[in-house]
Amino acid sequence: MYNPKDIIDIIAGNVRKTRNPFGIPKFLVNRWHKGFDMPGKGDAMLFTGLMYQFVPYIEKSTKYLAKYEDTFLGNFIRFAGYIPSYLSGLGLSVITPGDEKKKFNGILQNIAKILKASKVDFFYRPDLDDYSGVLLYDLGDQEGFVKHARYVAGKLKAAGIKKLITVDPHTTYALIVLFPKYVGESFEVKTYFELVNFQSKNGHRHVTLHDPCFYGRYLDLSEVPKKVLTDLNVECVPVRNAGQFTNCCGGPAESISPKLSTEVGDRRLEELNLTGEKIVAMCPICLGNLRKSGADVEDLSTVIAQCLEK
Amino acid sequence: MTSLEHSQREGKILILATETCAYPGADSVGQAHSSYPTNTFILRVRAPVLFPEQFYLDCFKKGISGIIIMSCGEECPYDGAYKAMATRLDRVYKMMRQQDLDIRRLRLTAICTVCNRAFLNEVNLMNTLLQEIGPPQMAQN
Amino acid sequence: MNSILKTDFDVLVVGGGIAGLQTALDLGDQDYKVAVVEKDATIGGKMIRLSKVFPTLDCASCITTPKMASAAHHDNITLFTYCDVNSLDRVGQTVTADVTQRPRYVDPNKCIGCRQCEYHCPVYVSDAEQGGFSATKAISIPFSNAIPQIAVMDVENCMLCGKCEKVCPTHAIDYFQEPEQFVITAKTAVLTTGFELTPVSNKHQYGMGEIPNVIDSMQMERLLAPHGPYNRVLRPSDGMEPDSIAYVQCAGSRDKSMGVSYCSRVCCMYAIKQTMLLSGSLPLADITVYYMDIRAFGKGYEQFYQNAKAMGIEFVKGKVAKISEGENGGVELHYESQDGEGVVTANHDLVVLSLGMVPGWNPEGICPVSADSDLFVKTIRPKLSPTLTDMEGVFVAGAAAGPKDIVDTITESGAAAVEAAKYMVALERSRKAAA
Amino acid sequence: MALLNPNFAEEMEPFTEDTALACFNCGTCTAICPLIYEHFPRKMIRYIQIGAKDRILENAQELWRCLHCGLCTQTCPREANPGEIILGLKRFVVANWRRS
Amino acid sequence: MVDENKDKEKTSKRKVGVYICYCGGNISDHVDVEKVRERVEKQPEVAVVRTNVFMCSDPGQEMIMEDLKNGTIDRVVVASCAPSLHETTFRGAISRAGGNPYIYEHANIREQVSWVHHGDKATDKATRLVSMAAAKAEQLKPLESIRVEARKHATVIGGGIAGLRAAKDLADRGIKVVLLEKSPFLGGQLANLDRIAPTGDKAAELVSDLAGQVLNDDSITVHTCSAVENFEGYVGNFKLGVKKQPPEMDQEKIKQLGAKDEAVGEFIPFAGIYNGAMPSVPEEFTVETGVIILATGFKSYMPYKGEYGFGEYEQVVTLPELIRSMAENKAAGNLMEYNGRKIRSMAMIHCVGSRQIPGIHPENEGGYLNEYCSRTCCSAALNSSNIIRTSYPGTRIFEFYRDIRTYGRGQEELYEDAARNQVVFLRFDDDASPKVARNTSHSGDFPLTVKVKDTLTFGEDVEAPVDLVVLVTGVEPNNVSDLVEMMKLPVGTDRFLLEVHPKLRPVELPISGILLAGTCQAPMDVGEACNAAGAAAVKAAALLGRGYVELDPFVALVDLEKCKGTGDCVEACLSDGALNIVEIELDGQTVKRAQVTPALCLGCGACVGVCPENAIEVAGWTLKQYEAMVDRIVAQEVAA
Amino acid sequence: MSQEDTSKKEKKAAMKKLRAARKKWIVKASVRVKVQKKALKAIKGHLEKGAATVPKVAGVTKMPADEVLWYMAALKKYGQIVEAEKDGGYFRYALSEDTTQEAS
Repeated sequence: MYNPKDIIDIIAGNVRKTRNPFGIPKFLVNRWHKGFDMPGKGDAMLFTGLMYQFVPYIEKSTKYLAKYEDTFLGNFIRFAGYIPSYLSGLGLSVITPGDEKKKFNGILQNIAKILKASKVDFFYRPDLDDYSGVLLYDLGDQEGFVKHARYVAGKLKAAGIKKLITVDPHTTYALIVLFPKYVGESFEVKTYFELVNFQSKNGHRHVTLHDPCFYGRYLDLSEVPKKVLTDLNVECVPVRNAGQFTNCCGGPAESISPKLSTEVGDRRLEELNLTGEKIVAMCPICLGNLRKSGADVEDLSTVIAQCLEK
Repeated sequence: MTSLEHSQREGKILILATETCAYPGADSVGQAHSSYPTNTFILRVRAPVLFPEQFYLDCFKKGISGIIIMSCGEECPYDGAYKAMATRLDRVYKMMRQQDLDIRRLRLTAICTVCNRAFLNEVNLMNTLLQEIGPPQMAQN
Repeated sequence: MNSILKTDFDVLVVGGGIAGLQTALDLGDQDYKVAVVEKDATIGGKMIRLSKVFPTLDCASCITTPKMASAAHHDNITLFTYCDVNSLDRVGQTVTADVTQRPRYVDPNKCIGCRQCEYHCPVYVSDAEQGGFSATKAISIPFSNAIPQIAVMDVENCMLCGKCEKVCPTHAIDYFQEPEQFVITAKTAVLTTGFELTPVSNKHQYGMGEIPNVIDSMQMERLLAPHGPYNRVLRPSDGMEPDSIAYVQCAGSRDKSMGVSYCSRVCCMYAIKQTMLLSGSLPLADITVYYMDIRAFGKGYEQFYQNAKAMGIEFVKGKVAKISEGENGGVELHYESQDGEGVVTANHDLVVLSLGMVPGWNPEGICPVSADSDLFVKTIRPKLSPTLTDMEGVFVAGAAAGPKDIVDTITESGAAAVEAAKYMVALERSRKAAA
Repeated sequence: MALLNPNFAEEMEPFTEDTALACFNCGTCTAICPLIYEHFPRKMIRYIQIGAKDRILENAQELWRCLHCGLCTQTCPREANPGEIILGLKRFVVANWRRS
Repeated sequence: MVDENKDKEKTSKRKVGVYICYCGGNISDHVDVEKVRERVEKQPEVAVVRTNVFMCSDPGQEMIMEDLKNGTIDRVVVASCAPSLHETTFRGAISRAGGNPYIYEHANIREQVSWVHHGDKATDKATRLVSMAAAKAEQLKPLESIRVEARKHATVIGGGIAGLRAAKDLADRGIKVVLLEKSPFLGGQLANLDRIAPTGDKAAELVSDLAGQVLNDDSITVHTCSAVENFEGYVGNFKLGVKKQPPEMDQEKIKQLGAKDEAVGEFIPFAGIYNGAMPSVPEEFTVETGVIILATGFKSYMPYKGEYGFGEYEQVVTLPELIRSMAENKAAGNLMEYNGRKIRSMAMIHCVGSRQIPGIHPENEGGYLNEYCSRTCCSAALNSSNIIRTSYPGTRIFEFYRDIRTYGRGQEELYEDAARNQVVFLRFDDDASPKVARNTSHSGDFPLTVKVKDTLTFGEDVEAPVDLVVLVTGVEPNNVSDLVEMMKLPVGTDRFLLEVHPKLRPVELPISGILLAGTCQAPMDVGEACNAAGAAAVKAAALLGRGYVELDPFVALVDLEKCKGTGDCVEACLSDGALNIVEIELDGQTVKRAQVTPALCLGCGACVGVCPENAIEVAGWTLKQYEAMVDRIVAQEVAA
Repeated sequence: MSQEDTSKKEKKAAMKKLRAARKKWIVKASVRVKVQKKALKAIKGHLEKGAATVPKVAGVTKMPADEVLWYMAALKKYGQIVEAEKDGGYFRYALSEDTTQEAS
């Protein structure tokens, strides 16, 4: 386990300096919309919160962290000069493989396709699509979180944005619960799958749906994706601990203790594997962490988009 | 019946148990499922003061090997009955001696409604005694 | 609804469990005419279904049967079993209840309780009276000491094969029986509607009743009863005699995540009682009770608890958080051992959920009496007159007014009976004064 | 020997809703926690109750094991919200670090 | 020998029916019931032997009734569980069949056979017991129960809340009541409380309400400063000698409490409702009554010197003392004050004087341990804590407990409120009670510390520096040894009065006509005490309602032909007035004979053992019957 | 036609109506009885070869052990089998003497 203080200091510092926990400039991370026909105006704004975009970087960095956790080298992490080279900044962006980035970009592109197919009047403005700051909240850096969230919300308000469409549970939670509570700013927030508005018989498959904690427990949204999939002729096989009672993928611990995070992930995977069907996640953290435990996981958007194409 | 023969060798024990104390006490032993020998025969009595001296001697004559009077002791609901009982027993003992009966065959004791251990102890004591001294040999009269 | 029959009584008692019977007896003994309306096919309530009672370890059947019998034979008491109360209201000085007699498909006046129908019926049905561990037939007498001893047909499981009709020596079978409506009027009513167990499905983490060998406390009562489904304690998954048995306390009480925040008052004691009975029938078995607080508050209860400890029953402080299926029919309990060990997974052959009590009756839409926030009938003077409800001349006793053990139920029933009697004396007085 | 310091609850007030005292120490949160780690999180909650601030700071690292998955909060029989308490403790500790 | 044959002939017409119960396996698992049946069928006096899975069930009873009705039998033996459970059941069945209920004998083959013996020997013994019962049954005679006129009048002893409730219930039910209270006040221990848990009712209001109703009721006569000195009689016709005398307490002190003439009928805090009229000289009177309800209440446990520092440190007090202090000093503020000292933090130690364990807790001078739970103290302590925490936010509270027993409706909420009010709970094991000591290590700021091995903190030792230690004391029954002696009341090992059956007959005593209400029987809260009082009242109403009471017919009977009027029996008789020598006319001659007053006869048989003529016996329990049973014990042929 | 015949006929018609009304339940119960008969036959068939424990019977009949136990409890209740000696942690069950004539 790493000393959380060091990690928090790094992440908080990154957010403060770059508005991004990993210190990578936004233009380098948020590239999925390039060359993708995206309206710039509309009723609701697609707000990715950059979570999907970060996953390849998180995976890479935690790989390094995992290597040194609980070794004597781990103690050296606090020597700031040593870390940033791969934990943050441009260094990290350089060593992260390109095809991974492409995969996650694909997810976002699918979401945009799904919204379009559902005839949702939405738009995207990369300049307003910021990281929500939720990691700072989770880590206990309340001050840092509030400061950052104020900045993000301020920008959106200034641009006159009222409705947001989210793509991941963490950002959704931050916008629905944390922003009003700690920043005093409220938006009308919907996840993309709540807006799916088409049916198809193309599914023809069974999947194991892994509910993320935030959707299952905190936001009580688990029934929505299930219904969407059912409408697409995709059957969700029952998982013992699902919905309100879902089990964590272990992801949130990865920056502090990759080992712990894998342990928890392995246990969840074991439970999910009991069904024998392909696992589908709807959170970039879950996606990454279950994969780390060796699962072949698909994103919900991929499954939905597949039904579109056929 | 072999079991019958066996129990005869053991000698039969008559237990006079008071309705309010010792008899429920014996029931309580039952509720606890604690085993004791089968040569015990419990008669429910309101108060043992009812029995005249001759009753005891007749019992021994008929073939009862030992008698335990399980009374309420000081908690007897009939004030004075216990004392009257005790004086009567003195006379019985005298008569027993006259007939060459081991007076240990007759015991007076107090057993309460939850005296499980005391109950078992009394039964075991009498059995040990009877195994030692055998059935009563009454002077025929 | 056309009510064909009207009957008039002094008192209407709703519920024929031990509270209702005691209330009825206490009023009947004062020469009041009492009607007892019971929803089951037999009176006796939960108590007759128990194995033994704490802390005396009296056989429940042995001490309940006489009460049932004396109520059934009492000159002043009329029993209406297998009946639903559709409405209960007061108009002026009269309490009126609209009642439905559910069809037994057996003529109660002809049936002699010989059980020939049951023996010959070809349909085996899971026997709820035996915790579902054994079978009864689609027509049967509820259980051996049921009162009245009249057969009841489970029409949803009947194939109408006609066997019962053929063998019935008194021609009591009537396939065409219909529900019958009637009206009971009385001067006052006592609600003794009792309790049900907290639904086990309320707790996801305990497997919602789907883990084999996790049973509820009432099922254990049946396993322990001498006339239970196996006549001994076996685990239901495969009939093995369990070597290790665990009790999960507060599995349905003091747990807001289940929607029950109150203490159900009896579970500690019945669990201790069951462990004592178990250690009698399975002397070699390890028995563990997982608890938060042992609530042995009644007369003789603490001594009973200390006896259990002295007998070697293990008491572990800690609420079981999660139950999962173990290997070979075993059950895994997950809890925090508070003595420094941390999170522990314990394996047992058989696990008993000490379920709590929820109300057995919801007055809503039937009777204008109020329920409290705990959903039990509300009492308006809990200190000086604990059996008073917010409806004039309607009283409550026993578990209908909150979880209660048998002795507290008995005393409360007496108190309700005296309140009802007082009410009728006053009513009489005011009638005389008016006349 | 730990000395009871009931005033600590107030020190915690700025950082979290005051629910730690509502906990009746049943251990459900600990046993349900996917971390399966010793007495976590009840240990931390208990330390708040008795005001063992030093213990909290000594063991502060453990707080960041919490996945914030919410299972403990959802299962808590007393609705003491253990998840939020841990988050509050994180905030308290971070503030404490920053101050020192 | 000749006599024996004659006897047999005479009795052979008797038809004994024997009914043996399987008890659903309880008996039949160890006793071969069918074998017993076969053997007993051979007994000469036995007409029929039947078996059933549950003899007590309706079909079982029906079987007996059927045989009686069609004349197959005229005596009944049921072999089943202990007679305490079902004797009355079967007597009832016989009555319903039109028979006399006393032609019945019970054979106890469960508690005294199948549960304690096994194998063939169990079957043999069961056979013998059944045979003995049949032999006795053969000699049974129909008996008529004794009907005694009952005075429609009840006496309640104790003017606490249970006594008041019982008195009012009886009066409302149309029964005249005398209420006797030792002290000058009504309200009992409830008067020593303030707001009571969990409803928050004011004790003063509850007492005033009920006592007001009682004092205003013409059917109730209240005698304060009065105690029973003499007791005689029997159900329906008790006679109580009552002594009214100046209170033990100094009259001046009582006046200081506010008990002045103008305050009659008013509530005086920590005393009760003053009923006025304290006698200056003792006066005696007699109460003739039909039923007696004991509501003698409880007293608070008084810690011994040194128990948690009690009596050693002035800062160690009991919960009743705290409650009183809080009630008398209601000044709001940040900190509560006790005896003028500001309390920054205080400890409550639960289970003081309750749940004592042999070997861990010392016995009191009387050699007693209070092994029971006092039931009410957890809620009382939490209630006080909540009041303190909400009224004096600066006063911190630590509760040291073993188990929190907030069992009742609204009580768990008290516990939760206490937690949310930031009361800190520490839990100790039975054998590791907290230690109260003078605080030395913390610069003397707090006078005391309480140390405990806290199981909630993983068994760590923790220490609470405090200004005040409150001992949550339990309850003990009031000393009623005089009444116990006088009325021969049964007392349990816990020293509370002992009811007939702790489950089904909680307010009744074995002595007919004497009932229990409230905390003289066991610890209970106000609502429970009122329920018990109501239950006692209803039993009294049922007893007195008809104007007569039926008693068991097991009383002495004199054979006037044999009796010589020696008077030995009168001398031996234990009940004054039950036996007398009277002159009667017999065959035209005036002779002295013994005469029995049935309502006073105890049925003990003391007279039987001394009669030189065998002229007296106890109905239903005759010497002859016992002799017949002994004969069966020794008979050769029985178990074959 | 005699009166008896008329009433018989009426009854028959009424039963027919009743059967139609309760068809759903009757069909379900009939299916159930079929399954039960098969299961009971299999269990009793195995017990004819000698007393056996629940897992043993379950293994041979390829039925779930809890179901076998349920049937055993039912058979025991109605006097067709009796408990025999213990085998490890399990009790054996044997056909009772009068089962052969009762079994149909």
